[in-house]
Amino acid sequence: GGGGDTATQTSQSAAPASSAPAAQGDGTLTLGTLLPQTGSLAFLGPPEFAGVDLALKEINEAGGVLGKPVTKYDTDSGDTTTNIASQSVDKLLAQKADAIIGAASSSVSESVIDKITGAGVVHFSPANTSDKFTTISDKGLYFRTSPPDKLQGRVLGDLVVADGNDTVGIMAMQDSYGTGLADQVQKTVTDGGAEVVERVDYDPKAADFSADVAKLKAKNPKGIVLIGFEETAKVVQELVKQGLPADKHKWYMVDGNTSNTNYIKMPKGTLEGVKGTIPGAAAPEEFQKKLLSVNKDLEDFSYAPESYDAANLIALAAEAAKSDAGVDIAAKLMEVSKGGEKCTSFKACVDLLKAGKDIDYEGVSGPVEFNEAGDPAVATIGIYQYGDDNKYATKALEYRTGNIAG
Amino acid sequence: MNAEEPAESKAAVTDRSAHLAGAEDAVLRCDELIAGYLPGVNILNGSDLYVKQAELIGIIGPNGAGKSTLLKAMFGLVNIRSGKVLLKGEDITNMKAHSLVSRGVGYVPQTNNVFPSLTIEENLEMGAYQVPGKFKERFEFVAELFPALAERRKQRAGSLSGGERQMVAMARALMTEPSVLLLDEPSAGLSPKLQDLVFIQAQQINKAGVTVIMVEQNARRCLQICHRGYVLDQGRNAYTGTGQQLANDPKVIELYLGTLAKA
Amino acid sequence: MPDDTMTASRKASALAAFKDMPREPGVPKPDPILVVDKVVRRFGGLTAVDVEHVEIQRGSITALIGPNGAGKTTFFNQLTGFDTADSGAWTFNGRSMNGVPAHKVVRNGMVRTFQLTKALSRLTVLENMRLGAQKQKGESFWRAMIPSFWRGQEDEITQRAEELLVRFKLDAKSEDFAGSLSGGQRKLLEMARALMVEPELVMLDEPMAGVNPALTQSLLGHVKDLREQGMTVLFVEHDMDMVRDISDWVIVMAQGAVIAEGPPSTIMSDERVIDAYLGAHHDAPLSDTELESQLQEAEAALEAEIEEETQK
Amino acid sequence: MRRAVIAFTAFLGGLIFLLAVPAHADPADCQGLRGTLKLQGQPVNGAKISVTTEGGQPVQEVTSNAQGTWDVQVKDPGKYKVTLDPSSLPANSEVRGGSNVRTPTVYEGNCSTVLFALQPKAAPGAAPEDTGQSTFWEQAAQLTFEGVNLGLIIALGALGLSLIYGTTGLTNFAHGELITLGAVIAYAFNVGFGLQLIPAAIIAIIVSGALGYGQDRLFWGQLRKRGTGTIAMMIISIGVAILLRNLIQFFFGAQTDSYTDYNTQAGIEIGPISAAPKNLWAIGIELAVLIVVGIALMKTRTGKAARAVADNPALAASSGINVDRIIRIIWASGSAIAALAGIMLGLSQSLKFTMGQDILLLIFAGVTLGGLGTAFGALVGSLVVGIFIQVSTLWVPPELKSVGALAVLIIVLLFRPQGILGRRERIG
Amino acid sequence: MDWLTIITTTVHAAIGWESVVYGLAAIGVNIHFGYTGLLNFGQAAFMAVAGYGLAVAVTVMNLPFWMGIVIGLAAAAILALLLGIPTLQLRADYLAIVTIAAAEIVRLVFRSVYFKDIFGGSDGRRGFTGDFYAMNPFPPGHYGVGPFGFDERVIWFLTVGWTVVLLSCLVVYLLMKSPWGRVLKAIREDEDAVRALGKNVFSYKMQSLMLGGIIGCLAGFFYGLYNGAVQPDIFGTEMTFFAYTIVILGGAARVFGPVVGAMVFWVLFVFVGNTLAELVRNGFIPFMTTTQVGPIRYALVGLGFILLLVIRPQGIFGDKREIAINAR
Ligand SMILES: Nc1ncnc2c1ncn2[C@@H]1O[C@H](COP(=O)(O)OP(=O)(O)OP(=O)(O)O)[C@@H](O)[C@H]1O
Ligand SMILES: Nc1ncnc2c1ncn2[C@@H]1O[C@H](COP(=O)(O)OP(=O)(O)OP(=O)(O)O)[C@@H](O)[C@H]1O
Ligand SMILES: [Mg+2]
Ligand SMILES: [Mg+2]
Repeated sequence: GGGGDTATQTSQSAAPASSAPAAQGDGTLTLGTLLPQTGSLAFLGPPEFAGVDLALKEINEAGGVLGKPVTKYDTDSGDTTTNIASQSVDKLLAQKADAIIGAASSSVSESVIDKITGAGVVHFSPANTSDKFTTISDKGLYFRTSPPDKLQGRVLGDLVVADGNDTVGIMAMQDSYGTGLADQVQKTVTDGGAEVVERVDYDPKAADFSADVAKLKAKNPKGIVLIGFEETAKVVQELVKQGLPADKHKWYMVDGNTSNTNYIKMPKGTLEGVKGTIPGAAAPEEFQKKLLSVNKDLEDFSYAPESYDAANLIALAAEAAKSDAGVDIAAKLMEVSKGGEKCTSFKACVDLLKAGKDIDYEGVSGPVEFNEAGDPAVATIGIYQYGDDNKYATKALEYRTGNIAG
Repeated sequence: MNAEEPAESKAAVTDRSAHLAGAEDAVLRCDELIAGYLPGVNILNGSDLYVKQAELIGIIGPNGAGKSTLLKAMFGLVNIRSGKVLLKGEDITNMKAHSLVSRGVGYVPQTNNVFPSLTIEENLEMGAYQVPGKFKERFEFVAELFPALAERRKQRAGSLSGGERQMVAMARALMTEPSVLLLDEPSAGLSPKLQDLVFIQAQQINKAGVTVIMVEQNARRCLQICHRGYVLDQGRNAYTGTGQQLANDPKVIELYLGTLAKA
Repeated sequence: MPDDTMTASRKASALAAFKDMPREPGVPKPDPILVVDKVVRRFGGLTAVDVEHVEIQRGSITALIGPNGAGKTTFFNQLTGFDTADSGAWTFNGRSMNGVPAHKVVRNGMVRTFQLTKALSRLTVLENMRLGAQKQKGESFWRAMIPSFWRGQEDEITQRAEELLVRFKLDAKSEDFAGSLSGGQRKLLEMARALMVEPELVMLDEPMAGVNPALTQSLLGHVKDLREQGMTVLFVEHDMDMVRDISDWVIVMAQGAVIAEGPPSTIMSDERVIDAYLGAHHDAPLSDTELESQLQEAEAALEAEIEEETQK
Repeated sequence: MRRAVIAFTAFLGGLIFLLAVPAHADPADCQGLRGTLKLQGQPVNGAKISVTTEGGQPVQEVTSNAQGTWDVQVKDPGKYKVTLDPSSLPANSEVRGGSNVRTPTVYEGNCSTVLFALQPKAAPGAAPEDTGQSTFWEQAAQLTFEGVNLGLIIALGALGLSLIYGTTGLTNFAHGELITLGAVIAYAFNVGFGLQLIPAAIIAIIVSGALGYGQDRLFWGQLRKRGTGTIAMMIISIGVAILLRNLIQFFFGAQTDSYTDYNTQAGIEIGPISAAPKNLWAIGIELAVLIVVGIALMKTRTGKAARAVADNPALAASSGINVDRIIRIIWASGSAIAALAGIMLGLSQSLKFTMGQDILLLIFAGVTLGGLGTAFGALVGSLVVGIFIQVSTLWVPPELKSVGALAVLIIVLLFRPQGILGRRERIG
Repeated sequence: MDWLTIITTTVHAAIGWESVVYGLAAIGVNIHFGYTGLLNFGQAAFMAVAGYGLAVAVTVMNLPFWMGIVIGLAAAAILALLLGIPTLQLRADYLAIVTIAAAEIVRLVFRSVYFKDIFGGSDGRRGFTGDFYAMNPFPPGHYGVGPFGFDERVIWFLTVGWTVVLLSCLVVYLLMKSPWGRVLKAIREDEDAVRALGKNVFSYKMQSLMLGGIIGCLAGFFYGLYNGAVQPDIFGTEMTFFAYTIVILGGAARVFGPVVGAMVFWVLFVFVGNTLAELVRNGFIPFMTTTQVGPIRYALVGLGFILLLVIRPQGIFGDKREIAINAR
């Protein structure tokens, strides 16, 4: 966010400092999490919390930030139907958080961004994908590691075209994530020469999806792009029921619903051959094992890498700035994310920093290179394929890296 | 008369000793009932009442005296705060209404005395809820009494006229053949012809051995047929005596009966 | 007691008006306030109301009697806009009232009470009464916010309400919630509230059912007063003593239709009315001696039976 | 610099997963356009393709190879124009959709795929190729079936709600959670204890009934005894809903899940409709339950007593009805029916802790539309709601499908304020 | 345990924006339901059209802030008319469902992709509060005592907010003790009786719906102004439910009931949530994980409401007698 003025911090640090809690730069890096424990996105909470927890564990094992262990307060972001996020931010600000990791929902983030950035605190979302945040006024304090819609949409769209689907149906969850991604896929697919014969934006809270799928069925597309979260399981049920199974039509999924847990109860082979795209260059496997050591009940891993990277980046920026004040962290975030010696873990990076080197943190979720707006500028998208056990192979078919802006 | 003559020949302002003496072998007796609806407000302020086997008792009094409350209290529909209700020696204070029904007590409320969304027939069926086997026989009986009801058996009670509802209410109570019957203004809203029927019916039921307690604003008629009467005022028994004594007591006439019916 | 000479004069004029009138259903009145023509209301197969023609004389007390289910209440409902008649027409003060919504009917001066009372439970008795007053300045949204606009009128209304409550023996209850009233008290409130409207024609649906006889008697005096003040009263009642006492004219309904009209004395000896409505005991007022004998008869019969039973 | 980063990361990826990329060239080497031409599965060789910039500057002309593929590398990212020469295609073939021009965008360091779908030329006058698309009436039939399917589930929920509302006057906002609870209990037996779904469902229904009984015995009944008003109870039910929903989330988790049995059944075609066998079974069971309960309410003594209690509890007690007992029976059966609704919903859709909450509004709509407190009204109203939701998607976007149903609710009540099967009360 | 944070956040919630917004929404509901007996479960829709009216006017139509307020008010008034004409003749419980339905329609339309260009889809609209905060007379700084206090932005918001809340209470107070209010209360009890006394019941109900709707609409403005954004999903049924809970907690048909109810509501909410979070964080509840705090907090809050209402069914200011009269 913040347009072009991220780099010039002097003007910003003056304004919010007056109203911000006095305790900026108290020597301890305090992280707040604002992630869903309740509400319709609550299933995204556990992996996100685990990502942050894992990062923190590693950071503190490596000696913490500025010589002190990092403190963390967890709060609930709820969903947009409740005002709980605002409450949570109040609490975090009262507890002198220097940076807040969250929220999962773009809409929730939007509703608290003024409050957070107004207090001179870094607002760092691991999961916001709405393009609004690129231009939002944020005093240069908003950042995100989340999967860039644009690139993923492009990669997915190209994949659909490359597979020779000349008629394509898109089912997208009706929110900024779903429609944003769907728009990009639709554009790429159309440009590539295929026809989007039906695009259904569905309400994820609907009692059932049969009518939505019936709309697709009516057009009988060759390729079906499913964009959404875990409610995709219901859509899959309907697709199979209404005679659009994956062995007759090609299905494509996105990071929100490419899951290894969501579909395993389905009959063998239901998802065989289905392709899904997930941002990030690394195989999820290793990282997932580490996550399970933090939370053994974890079933879903969405946005865990992004959350992990967010926490690491904040810690590194604080270390680089030699300050735990939000504005100082923000000023250094771009710097540690790119241009310099590459490193992939907090420990390695912090050692380089201590050695006086310029670093470039390479995350689990991707290379994470922030642009002026605090958005990742470059990303890698992996393309995965399901086997007949309804799980996707941890080896990607292919990785594509590209500029998000295009 | 079957009932014992009270000691005095004039209607007497109540006196506990008379009550205690009379209540010895009563079927149903209430002792110093205190009851009310709202916290801290007592409507009954220690009323006594007894009724003997096969007696017909009338309760009259001004509006708001607590007559209906007394019946409801006996029937377990208003919480009794102190005092006792005994049925054939058994303590039934605050006992649930449905248990009283199974002990042979019947009750016709003053207001809201039908099930509006049930048909007339279903209303009567509910009257015979605890003795479903007898429904047919009893239905024929009440159908004879109130032919208007039998004709309309499929009509929902909610659409009935005021008087028709009253008939349903009365008929409902007659479905069970109770041994003690509490009637709260059974004649209100009925045509004169049917009022007669109600009073005659009450007497006949009573003659058949049923103990009847009847609250009436048609006070003169009530006192004419009852063995004994109570005049209730402000939650207390103001006067008791035989029906005739009360009907002729000038004080009672002035305060409660009025002279209109005689004019 | 109200002014006797006045009473005499109004009552006399009412009686004079009725004196030579033919005793037949639908007879025209010299000065009708309400004229009803061919009102029909059916519920499914049942014709609840089928009134050919009826007129109500201004300034009189008219009783409407008839067996249960005759259609009296339904008839009231049609006239006051609470139900829509299948067909028919009626005029009040010469103005047609078909399809006029209930509240406008009242504003025209015709008010009714409900047989099954409608107390406004969580308003006090006094507030119930105040509500009845018409043309209150404080009932308009904007003026309501400035108390000085309506304070004076409110005081007047309150005074009038309190006077009525005393008459209806509800003064002790005036600050209690109407929902806590007994059945009879609700009837009284219902009627008193209707009188707060100060209508030209008041239609009372069984106002005295369940009201203590002594109080009924005193209230009848009040009703007669109303007539003296020029109000027209139309009431439904099953209490023949009351009908006989105060009504100038009686209309009899049965099965939805008006079957007879006439002064009370004549009506009560009408064969058909006795047959359909009054029953044997009411062919004439019971005298004291008759009462005695009836009572004794009943008692004798009773004793005999009881003896029989005890002997068994 | 950015380019270098991309190259590097891609290189890393490529290093590790060298073997995983069979089809395409290393993406790092690719910046341009490519495609594969196929006609009925066979590659088309020798088709001419010319690429120009957006402005019309020619870039390159290529011909497809034996695999049907072609590939054009460009220097600058940006929009390009790709034209396929139709005359170079095999005879009797054409580009689908007619246009032989594409305008794709090339992004830095990436190749974009361009598709020309080919098809045999249709003989003039011949019937158009069957694309497997369905007609309006086929869609309408399918949607009506889905409407019945959904409507009956709503009806089960509505019946339970209506029973409890009818007898106690309680507008139970926690009814959605009773539905979820039933589904989740069945899940616990099915997934947790490994029971087959049918016995698990039966146990869940019984357990739910018992819980409903207990709920009234220990909670609602006590409130009634204290004379708590229906409005206060309604608000309390909102509290109960919040409590239950979050407890369910605590134990069940926030994810979407499904039963192990009958999961993702393939549909069978019945005329224009495709339906999973489980749907047909569900419809049968639901109809049976609805009709049996409806008739029981109309005809049995307990059913009539329940309606009597609904009308006037004090009078019901005076008639010898044990009001508390009737209410508990109703709570037990209402909860059991809610559980059945939940299981059916979980079976046809999936389980989630918000499933009941999400369908509650439709249930309310169904109950209201039919006429409050009537069992058959709940059935009729719910069917109308269900069918309307689904069929309305023929005209309105699916995201707004509930809008149609809710609008119908409002419109129907405009003309029948007492609901479809409701009855008006008399005045006076 | 960080008691200081728990206490400051709790106090802030009690006097903060939550109480302003929910208090206003509840005042509206109190007029509808508490005084008139209209079970309007569509209060969220009034807030939504107001918030969106302002937001769309400013961001899409580029109108000045005050025009946005006017448009928001007009939208609420029109909604009241549209909602009222078909529904006000319905029985109370039917009205409840129909108004929920109407509110859901409004929300779904605001949310839809179809109208995204106007209403912004599920993300809603933001960026319309500039003029409001530009009017802020408070110089930048911290206002408050010790740990309790707000920055200039919030204190400006709260000054305006509480002024409006108190003005609304004053209006309600004046109206409800007037004969006008008496008619409303009478309608709540039995509309036929009121009709029989010559009052135009429909007109009064409509006035009540309008008044309550407009006060609810103020709540919508304040929600948007504080958060700087309006989103469709915040205006869901939950919002209305909470407003009702607040009314009942405070005591229906009491002037200050909704305000105090809102404060109690948020105190309970924040206190329970933050205490629980702190307990878990400090390891006092070892079996619970961070992610489980959220649901348990809600569960406890639900339990809290239940207990409050079980213990005091008439609410904080309510009259026990009224409840007794009302009982079935
Ligand atoms: N539900 C109630 N709540 C509160 N008070 C009540 C209630 N019902 C009756 N009361 C009060 O109790 C008193 C006695 O009422 P009750 O109904 O017993 O009178 P009653 O003697 O039957 O009069 P009536 O002849 O008019 O029927 C009245 O003053 C009334 O105000
Ligand atoms: N809504 C309705 N549906 C069906 N029948 C009705 C309806 N309303 C009234 N009736 C029938 O119409 C007839 C007339 O009823 P109405 O209430 O007018 O009688 P009434 O003369 O007032 O009797 P009462 O003296 O008992 O009050 C009755 O038989 C009643 O059952
Ligand atoms: Mg009584
Ligand atoms: Mg009548």
